[in-house]
Amino acid sequence: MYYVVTTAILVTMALALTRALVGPTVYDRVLAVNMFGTKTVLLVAIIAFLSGRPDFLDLALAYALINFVGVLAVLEFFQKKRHFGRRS
Amino acid sequence: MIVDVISFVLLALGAFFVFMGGLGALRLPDLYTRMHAASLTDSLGTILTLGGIMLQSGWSLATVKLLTILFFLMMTGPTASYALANAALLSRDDDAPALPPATGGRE
Amino acid sequence: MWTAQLPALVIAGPPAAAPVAARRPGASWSWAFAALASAASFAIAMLLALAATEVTAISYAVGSWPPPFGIELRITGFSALLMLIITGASTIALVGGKASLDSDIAPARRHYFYAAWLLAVGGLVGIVASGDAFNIFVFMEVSSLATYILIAAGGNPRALPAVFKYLVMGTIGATFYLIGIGLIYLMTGTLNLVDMETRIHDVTDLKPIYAAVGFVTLGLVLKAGVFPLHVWLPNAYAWSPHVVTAFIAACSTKVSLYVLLRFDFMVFQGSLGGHDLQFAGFLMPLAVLGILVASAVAMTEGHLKRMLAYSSIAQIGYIVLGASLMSVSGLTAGIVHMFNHALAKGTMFLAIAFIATRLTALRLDDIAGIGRRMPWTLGAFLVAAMSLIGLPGTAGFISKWYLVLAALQSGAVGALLVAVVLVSSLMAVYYIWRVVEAAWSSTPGAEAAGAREVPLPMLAVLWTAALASIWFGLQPGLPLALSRSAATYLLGQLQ
Amino acid sequence: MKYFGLYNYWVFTLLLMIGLYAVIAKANLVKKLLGLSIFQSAVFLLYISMAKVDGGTAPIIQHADEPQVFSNPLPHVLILTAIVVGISTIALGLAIVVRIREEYGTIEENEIQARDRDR
Amino acid sequence: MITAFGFVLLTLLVVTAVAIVVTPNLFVAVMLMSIFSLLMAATFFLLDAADVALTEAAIGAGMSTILFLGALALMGEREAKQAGRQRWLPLAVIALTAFTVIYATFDKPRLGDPAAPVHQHVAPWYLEQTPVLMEVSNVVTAVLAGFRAYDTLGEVLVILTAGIGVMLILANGRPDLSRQGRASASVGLRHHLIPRVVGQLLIPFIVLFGLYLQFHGEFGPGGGFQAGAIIAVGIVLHALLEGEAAGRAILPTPVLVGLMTGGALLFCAVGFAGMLLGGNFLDYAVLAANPVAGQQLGIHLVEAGVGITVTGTLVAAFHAFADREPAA
Repeated sequence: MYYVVTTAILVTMALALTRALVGPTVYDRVLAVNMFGTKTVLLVAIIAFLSGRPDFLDLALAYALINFVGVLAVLEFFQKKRHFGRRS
Repeated sequence: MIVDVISFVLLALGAFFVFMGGLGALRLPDLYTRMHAASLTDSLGTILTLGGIMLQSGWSLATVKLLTILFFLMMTGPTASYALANAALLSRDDDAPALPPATGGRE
Repeated sequence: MWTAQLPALVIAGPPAAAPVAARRPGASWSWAFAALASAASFAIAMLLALAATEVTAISYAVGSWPPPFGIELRITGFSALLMLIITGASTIALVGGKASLDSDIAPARRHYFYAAWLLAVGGLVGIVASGDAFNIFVFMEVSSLATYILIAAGGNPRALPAVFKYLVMGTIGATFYLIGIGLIYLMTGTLNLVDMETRIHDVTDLKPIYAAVGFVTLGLVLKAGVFPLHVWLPNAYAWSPHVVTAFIAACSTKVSLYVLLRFDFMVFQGSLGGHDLQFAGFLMPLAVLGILVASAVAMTEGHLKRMLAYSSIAQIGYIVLGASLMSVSGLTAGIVHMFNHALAKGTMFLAIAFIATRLTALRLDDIAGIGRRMPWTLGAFLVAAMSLIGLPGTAGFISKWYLVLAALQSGAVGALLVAVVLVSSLMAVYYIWRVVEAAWSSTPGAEAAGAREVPLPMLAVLWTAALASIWFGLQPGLPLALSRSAATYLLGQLQ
Repeated sequence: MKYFGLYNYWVFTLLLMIGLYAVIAKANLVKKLLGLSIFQSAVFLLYISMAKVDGGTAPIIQHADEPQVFSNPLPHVLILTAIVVGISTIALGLAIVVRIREEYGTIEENEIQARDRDR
Repeated sequence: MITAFGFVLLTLLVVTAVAIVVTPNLFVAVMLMSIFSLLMAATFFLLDAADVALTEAAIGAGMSTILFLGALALMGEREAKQAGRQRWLPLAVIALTAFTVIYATFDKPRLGDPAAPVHQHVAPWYLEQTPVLMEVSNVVTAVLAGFRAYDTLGEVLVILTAGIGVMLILANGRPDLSRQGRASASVGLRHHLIPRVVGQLLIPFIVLFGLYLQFHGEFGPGGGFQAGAIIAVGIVLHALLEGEAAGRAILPTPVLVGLMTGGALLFCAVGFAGMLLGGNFLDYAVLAANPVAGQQLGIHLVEAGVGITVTGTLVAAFHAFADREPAA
């Protein structure tokens, strides 16, 4: 069953990557990156469990946190761009 | 035994929702609908999958960690979605067509 | 007891001083601190060099972990010579170049600048002291990053694209080196250079090792600025702060050559037979081409610093040529040329730094007449230039003499190589003559007309360095002894 | 199976080439840095791949009494170091690019060269 | 089966890398780079490199993306069309390199071969001796901060150098905004209530998690680098939410420089302490009466030095970019 879930996650990662590649807007790509990040968290959680090392769930936690900060950094980036764009 | 069955069902559902969300994020026509699909994987897919693992691991440190992960994902996922939608909507003011036509947006 | 700790002091001193220098903004304080730390390292390097002449190698186990499990410092005559070059060049440049640095580096940046300087010294010393392949990579990056900062620290915007190019190419070079040692590690399981040397004999599948030879050679050749991978070098030298040019021209490319020779002769040579192909077929033609092409470019170059930068590329060619002859006299010539060239080129760039405190532009037209206004500075420049050309009585003559001797021993191509050395020396005479002609031109430029000679203490430092070129031409004992011990040590693996 | 076992090294090669191509062929300086990043990551993959042992697990010893197979810790240590070296280089490179953009008004290599010639 | 998952990840990795090079929009390339790092981290995790995976995620996907975005905010996102740029040189270089690498792969031991030379020499000694000599369960930490601590010192110097460099290079030209007393261009996400509240809620957890990684590094994945990067991400999150000025206020530049240099000094001090107490440089055994306790003390101090320097440098680098305005 774990394998099925892992496969599903991998397929979804591929789909998210496709979305990130085709866009079309930058927001689609950010969405895809965010989705990709959460899928990585799930993947790591499952693999940690599969390989019998649940102590590695720390990694999944770290990924979840970093992913969130990454998305906020992107938003701040948009905001800054808009700000600078308007001034000039 | 029963726990195993429940957890397998949860995992299977989780896999299903993760996949469907991914498919939706690829196939749906515009940003906002795609966002809807993506949040499906982030919420339902995550809860079911992590729930399934939690049942398997029983009461241990791993479960606590999984709960923490779940908590964080539940906090951050919707926030990120909100912020993203908000940014996309605001960007309508200056350059991009934020509410794109049904055929899709523009780069 | 304390002498046993000398290797640790020399590698840890400058890096430990760097954070201290960075902490306190203050114009002269950080300069004095950096100069002091640099001079102290020079003193330690002296002691180490004396100690290194007595034994083949001084081994020091960092953290008391026995090699190959821990990291070993391994100081040979070769590394001691390089250490003297590095710390000596740094000390002379810092002490003599204060006025120039004060005008080049904005006050708000100075404490960072001197910290970066100490890190560069620490990184370079770390490379030559290390006996561990990966450790060399780490310190290579310390010194490279610090050097990029030093180059970009001046106010000249043209330094920025130059340093970016250097950063990209330097990183590619270092990464190639990392791939190379990864492949060796894959086949031998060790990172310690001495251990590698013995274990590489047992490797039966040689393809990864051959590829490793390729990657290590390519990476280091790139970092050393050997023709035709020198493209980062002229602009990086030309647009950096003048004193920085004096420092990096004296030592940074030579350290990469040191690593290259260390790998080629110690690690690879033992097991792979002569691999003449690499030397005779690859490095020697590059060296010869580099000498000729770079000298030719220097002859036509109109900017003083770029001219000398191209001259440096030609000189790197000499060092590689000496090594590619694969004989004791050839290697001795190459290694002693590292020392002699560092001395001569460092002095010349320092003299240019002095000129630049009086002039804003350094094209040959701009320096017209400066020799009449600043005779002592230009005099020292000329003494060092004579050593660069290789006139008898100067240090440069010693290295060229040995190079010619080694070339003559090497059979058929020897005569051709001698011709190359002679032709390129004539080319050097030509481009130096262009400087002389411009500097003593009777129609001085607007700025040059009002220039004054620099103060006496600065001249004293400059002339010390210039006279050292003469001194080591007449008394080549110490550098020659260290070089010869280095050459026999390197070639010892072949016998 | 022998060739499956080399798949990691092939991907390493491909990534190396892709990164190197971007560094050399692209004129945009930020793109060059991204290429450099890929290039360095490829080397990380090489090292980590060679550390793997069949049936092994991460080199964190859980119960000293029962025998376990561990992957090789040394390349992990080296790559931890190399990752930090990588970000240091990238940070410095970005700082330089920002200054280039301020001085030259562009981050395209050929335009910078053209502007340098005009000076 | 896990190996097959690894293949999928590797294939995605190649696809992403190609896309990064091909896309003309730099922002998109940076987004893809963050995906690339996540994929790389997942691959490392599958290959048993838990510590490396953590570092790659925190530094590659986290800080590196943030730094790229910070720089990109100061310049255009569009890559110019390149006309007439020569193609043969890059292709020749690449063909040469590819040939060398492919040539080398033929005799390489396959992935996971336990008989490969790498697993025969030095590494087994580490695995055997770490529990005995140091009583530390994470061998990666033991090698990093113990057996090869000198490498790690070099490492700290690299990151210190980068920090000094970024501050030096960005120090002149345009004065930074905060010093001018003008309203900062970066107001952060103060007007976005939900991200702000949730983000503020998370910051303590992120820092706490970082500290956990710092002090748990001997027993599980973690250590100074990872902890430093995660704590830096937490501090950066504060600056993102509250704006540059507020972010600067909690850790002003002198404090950041103090952290950067302080960590490196701590590391060097541990090294010299070993010498003063009669051992070699970075010899921890002499730090305490019991060699094992000495080793553990040394590892703790050194890891703390690493963590402090990494935090200081990454935050300082972030501010150096975030504090500027784009050139006209």
